Amino acid sequence: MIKNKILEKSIWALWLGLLALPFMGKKAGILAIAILLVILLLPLLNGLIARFGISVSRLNFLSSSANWLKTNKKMALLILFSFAAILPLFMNRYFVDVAVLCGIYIVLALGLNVIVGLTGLLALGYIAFYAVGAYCYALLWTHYHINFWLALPIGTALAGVFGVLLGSPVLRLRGDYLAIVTLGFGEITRIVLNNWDELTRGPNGILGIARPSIGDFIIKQPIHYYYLILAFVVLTIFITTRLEHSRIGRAWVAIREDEVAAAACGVNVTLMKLLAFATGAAFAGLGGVFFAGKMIFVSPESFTFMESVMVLCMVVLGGMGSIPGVILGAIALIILPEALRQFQFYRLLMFGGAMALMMIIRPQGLIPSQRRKMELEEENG
Amino acid sequence: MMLEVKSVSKSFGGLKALDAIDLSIHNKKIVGLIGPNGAGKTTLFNCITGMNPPTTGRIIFKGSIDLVGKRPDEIARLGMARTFQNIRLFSDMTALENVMVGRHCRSKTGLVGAIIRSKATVIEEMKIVKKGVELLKFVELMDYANELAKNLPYGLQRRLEIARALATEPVLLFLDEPAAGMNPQEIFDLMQLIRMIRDRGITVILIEHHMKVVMGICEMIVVLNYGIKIAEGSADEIKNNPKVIEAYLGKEE
Amino acid sequence: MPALYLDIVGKKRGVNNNIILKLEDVKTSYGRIEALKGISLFLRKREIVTLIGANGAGKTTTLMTICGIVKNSGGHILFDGEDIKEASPQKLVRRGISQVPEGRRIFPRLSVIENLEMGAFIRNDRAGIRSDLERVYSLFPILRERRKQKGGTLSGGEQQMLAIGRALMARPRLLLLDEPSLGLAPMLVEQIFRIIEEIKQGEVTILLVEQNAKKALSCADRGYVLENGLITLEDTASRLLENEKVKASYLGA
Amino acid sequence: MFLQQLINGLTVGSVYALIAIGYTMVYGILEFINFAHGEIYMLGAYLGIIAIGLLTAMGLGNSSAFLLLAFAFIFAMVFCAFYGVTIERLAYRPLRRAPRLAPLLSALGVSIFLQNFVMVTQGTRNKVFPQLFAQNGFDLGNAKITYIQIMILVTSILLMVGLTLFVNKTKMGKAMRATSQDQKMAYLVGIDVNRVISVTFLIGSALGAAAGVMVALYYGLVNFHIGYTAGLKAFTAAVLGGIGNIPGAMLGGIILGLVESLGAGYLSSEYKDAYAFIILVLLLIFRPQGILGERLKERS
Amino acid sequence: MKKSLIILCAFLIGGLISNCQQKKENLTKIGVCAPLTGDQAKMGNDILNGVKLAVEEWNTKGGILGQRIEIATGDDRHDPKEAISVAHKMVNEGVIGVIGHFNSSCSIPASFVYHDASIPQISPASTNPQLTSQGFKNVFRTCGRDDQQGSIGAEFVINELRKKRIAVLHDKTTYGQGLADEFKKNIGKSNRASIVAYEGIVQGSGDYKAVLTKLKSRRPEVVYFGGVYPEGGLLVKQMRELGMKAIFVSGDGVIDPEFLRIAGDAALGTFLSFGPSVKEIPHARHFIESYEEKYGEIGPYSVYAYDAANILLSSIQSAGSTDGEKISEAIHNIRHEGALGTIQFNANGDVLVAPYIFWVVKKIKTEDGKEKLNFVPYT
Repeated sequence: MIKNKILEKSIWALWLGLLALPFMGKKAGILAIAILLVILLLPLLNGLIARFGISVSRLNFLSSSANWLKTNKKMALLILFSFAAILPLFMNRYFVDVAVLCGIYIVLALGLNVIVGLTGLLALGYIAFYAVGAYCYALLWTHYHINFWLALPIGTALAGVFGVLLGSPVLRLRGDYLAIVTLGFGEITRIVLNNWDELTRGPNGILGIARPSIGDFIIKQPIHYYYLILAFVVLTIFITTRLEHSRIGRAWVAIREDEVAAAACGVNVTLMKLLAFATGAAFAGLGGVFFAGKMIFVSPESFTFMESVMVLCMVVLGGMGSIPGVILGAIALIILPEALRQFQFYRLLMFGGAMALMMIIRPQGLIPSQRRKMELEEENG
Repeated sequence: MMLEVKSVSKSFGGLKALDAIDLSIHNKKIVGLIGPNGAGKTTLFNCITGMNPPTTGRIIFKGSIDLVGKRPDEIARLGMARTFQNIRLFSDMTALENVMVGRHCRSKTGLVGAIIRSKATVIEEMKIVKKGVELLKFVELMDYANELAKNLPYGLQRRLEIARALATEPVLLFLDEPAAGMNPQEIFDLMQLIRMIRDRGITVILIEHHMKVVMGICEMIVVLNYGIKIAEGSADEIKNNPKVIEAYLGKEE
Repeated sequence: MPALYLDIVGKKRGVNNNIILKLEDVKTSYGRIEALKGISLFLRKREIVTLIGANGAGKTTTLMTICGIVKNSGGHILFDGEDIKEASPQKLVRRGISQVPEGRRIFPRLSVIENLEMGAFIRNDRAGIRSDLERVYSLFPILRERRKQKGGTLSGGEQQMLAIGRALMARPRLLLLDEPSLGLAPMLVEQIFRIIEEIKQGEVTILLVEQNAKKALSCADRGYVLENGLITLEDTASRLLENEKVKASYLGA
Repeated sequence: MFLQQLINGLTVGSVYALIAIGYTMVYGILEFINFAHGEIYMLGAYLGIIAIGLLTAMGLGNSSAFLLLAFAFIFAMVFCAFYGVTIERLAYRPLRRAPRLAPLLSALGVSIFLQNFVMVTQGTRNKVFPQLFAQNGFDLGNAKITYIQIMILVTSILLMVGLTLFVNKTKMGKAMRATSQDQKMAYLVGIDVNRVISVTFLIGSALGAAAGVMVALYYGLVNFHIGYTAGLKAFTAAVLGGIGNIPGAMLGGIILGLVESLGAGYLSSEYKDAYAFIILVLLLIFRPQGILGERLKERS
Repeated sequence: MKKSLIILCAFLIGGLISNCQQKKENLTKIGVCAPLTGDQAKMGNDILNGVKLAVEEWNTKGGILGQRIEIATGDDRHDPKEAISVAHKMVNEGVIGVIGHFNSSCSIPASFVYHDASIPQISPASTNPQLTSQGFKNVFRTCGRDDQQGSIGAEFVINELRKKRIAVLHDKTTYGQGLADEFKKNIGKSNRASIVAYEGIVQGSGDYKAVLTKLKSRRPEVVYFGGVYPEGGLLVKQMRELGMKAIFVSGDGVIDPEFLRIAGDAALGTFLSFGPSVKEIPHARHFIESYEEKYGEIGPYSVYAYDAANILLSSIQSAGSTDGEKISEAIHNIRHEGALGTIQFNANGDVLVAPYIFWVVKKIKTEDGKEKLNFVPYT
């Protein structure tokens, strides 16, 4: 029995080596041996991890603190927030800059989470709204000298309007078709940005956007941006949480769970979907305006299909519909490639492999969504 | 007169699923809709509740409102609710939340209200929870309020679906095979529940295969076969109607 | 000849060679819903046994459990005296169990002849397939006429014939028929049942699930009445036909 | 000019069609978008070059161009077929019952992985396909059609006819169609669905590889990121024709090629990529099932 | 599952920390930022190799200011936001100067970061005029500017080739379109030639027959292309396949041995603007030999990167300090004899003379008597 398993694993390793042969030449042999070693030693490693895991779980302060976190949610949030607030003081600017990027993507991912995670509409062209926000500020500044703070609501609203415009013709499509059409819209947006030279200056992009400022203080250093984006992240979390636990959020989730039943409960499905699209798009617009203010330069290269895919990955990897999950997903997907930077060439190779592996091990995401339990004592009394 | 169905027909492709159905439903009654599989019962429900509008014919609600062409959510708001043959709960929401979704069309908090959580919103939300709790108690599901709908036992899921439908404050309630898959005790409880719903002033129309249920609680029974109404009347009348017996047991050689 | 051969094999194994299929206290659940609550039944070779009961009683589940699409959570299913609990649907088809599923499920975009060929997927004997094709055509002449047509364009009755023909193409020893009369006009129902009796003349054992109890019982040898996942009655078909309880289980007490 | 654009469009379109078939076949059976399929095409293009390099290294570089090419095709198609099957086995099969988006992401992961695998092992430089045929061709009035174009058209047609015959005439082909129409019933008649899925990936990937070799030959240039755009286009073509529908994918590919060619020729070539998507969006809004497709069942 | 989460987090944080820790060893670090992975990875690696060569030479000579030189690489994947990230990382790792980035769309946003940290930045390849027009004292480039090259191209077409009907193509990138626009502008200034077509193509799409067929119907005598060699090669090849006989003229982005391989004989007679023949510059011969020995074929920007690195290192040497402002000042004052010839910078940080000449593709006899395509200076 055990022999059979080893044989099977050897065959797999050999097979994979054979497949790599045309590309790797003689090195394929080494690969085959490496794969064999890894899959043979994996059970051993698993055992080690399990033992390590047990010893970790024996540290009961961990489990008790987990319990404490569950019961003192507000306190936990406060601690988390203060941690986030003092974090950059101990980090260098590269780290802070990466953190700022994380912040932007958290906003984007939470916005997409409204569309994909809560309402269950698969959108693949989400980055178009981000582009709308970024170009909105870039153009408003270069043409009319409208400052960051004024551009912020305008860009957000404009992206929301775009969401509705895009949403209204396509919302009657379902599932994969909706995904494909939004993908098409996303690509069209990018192509238009790249080609409408008169307005967007095409591939040259728009340079010389003003940095945001408060009074005379110009936001310039990564750490300044960090606190600004932290504020936006908190705002986004606040709004999405409130929405999720409101009548509207319930309607969204109901549509995700069962559109027909939701309609039968009196939910205006089209309206609610449009609202979800608009809300999600608005957050992307917010992120976009910030992005323009941070880069002080926008060009179509920042709004490729791959970006949409990355944001979607954050949502799915983190756990669809789960706000903490999505945040963790965004952080992981920004930090992972950065952490792998030392591997240079291999970093995307590892990233791709890790993504596939992660889905196989944990298809429901890092922190799957959980519904809120209600305290019903007072109503009972 | 609560609801009048006037020569409603529905075809799918070439197949006539409903053929010129006429039906009148009176206030505060329990009406049974029976017939063999594929007789067109659920199709009729779908026509009335706007899920799948009829090909021809009119459906008049409360004597004046024509339902044909209205969206399901509009119809729900007018006061009609339904359950589904193959239970369509929001499975990843808690039982209480399921019922709260039912309150959607009776509340009106908007985007801004939800975000700033104004006083009106808080009050409305409290009312929604209160109503939800009241309905969960009504269907005796209070112990499961925080359970995810998908984790409830089958029979309770059926009851939850009824509670959710009731949350929309209907005057007319459509139940599609509410007793399917239930054990005798559950069926007995269900019959009690349906009577209680009727006593709240709600007219109930149900599709059911459990004849015990239909014969036991329905004040009026309508029989469909091959998309045609073949009989209408009280339980006893139906039981002895040769057309009905033939439809169910088949013709003898 | 095959029958004789089987008899010898059966004797060697020391089982009651006359029984082809035996269910012992089989339980099946979908998630938390227990659809079969422990049913036992048996089929003798070349018998037609019918399983009747109201909607949702668990008839289809029984068939799905036998052919391995749904796994039973308790009890034993013995085919030729061997437990087939772990066998995959493909294996069971190879061993001689074919099903005509509810709703016919013909492949809509394959032509009639291709549908029939798919029925013989597990077989490799070209000559045998060809002769069986002829047999099916002689059984259902209309299929020969329509052999180039796409399955989805056939009428309901023709689809039903195709579904039966397809199942026969696997040369089954046990044929599971699920609601062959469903949704068919009365004349076609007659025809289908005539054909079932014709098939019976061959080597095939048939388990027939029907809602149309009278029709089913009039062509079966024995029958079981299923109610809420339990077998409540079992007798020869002719005696069941006379039994008032059967009517009750359909139309309520 | 119109004739020339027609020829250009048909050539590109037939390549799109070959890749699109892989998307459509997988969607037909598994109902998921195999985003890694574009990379299979890229791998095929590389393998074609590697195959010819191999022959040259063995001193057979001077044999007839057709022989070299035939070897390149077979080499690439066989290996890519294995890649496709292996990817399905390792990255998709474990996710058959997972939430809907999981296999999609897994496919994206595989796609990133493959792209970078090729980059790491083959270097970042473009690979140049040796020129096996002269660049000239026939004059058709004002237009020119090169030998390579003729070869691409003929090969694609042969492959598509071959596939059509396979799907319509063989037992496995019919089983594939049956499985895509009703998977549960396929089980019930004894079809080994897992094997059918493997064969689907095998064939789709082999066709993708053939497209890769042809493109490498046509442009003479290959790099590790050609799979992305080609994949997106081919996928568009598959949807255009009606996803899940094999003749639809062929038609969609040809139409897409023609639209791009004529759009770039008569409108503006900057927006070449946009034409495909504009057509796609319009089509999906007005005829969601695609040109030849039938309405898909709703997934729950 | 929690375990795996913890492990994942630990891994992430660990990786990041190990990534950004500052090494305070006896080292001088210079940064190389370019797309090292992704679809423009080839160009990025050409640049990296050029710098590596220069650094190795310096190190064998004993390093700089008594310290060994080390290269810190930054992969921007030609994504502007990654460029900023990478720039911060460079600042963080304490690099003294940066060679990069490749794309103008990365060089420009990154330049803000380098400017803030007053680290000198020398781009070997970003030709967009905007880069050096921001008033930053620390930004330089060893390559020419689109406007310089474009005007030389226009002059060449009008005065040397004396052609009248001219079609312009570009690849819709900052570089390509910039070049094409400058060319077009300069043609427009003259009344001796006219633009018969002006079109953008999609980079990486491979098939340009559609747009070329359109061009063919306008009967141009010259096709000028703003873009890089893969598209250039495909364009000229497909032009010949369509039976177009127009002369193909393009810029430095197309000068790459791969251009010849892609286009084959179709490349014959193509004119390309580029720096003067490196073979005639003494420093260049040495560069070519050692580069080809170490890294194989020279890419179009390898030499620009090599010179940029040398300029940076010499300036550090002459400034005698690792202070960014002093180094920038030294670069402004430098007169560097490199593989590109003499390089001096103007106040903006652009090269004083952009020594563009035209090259033509010809068949030359190699030592073993075979004929081979190659670039030959046009006289």
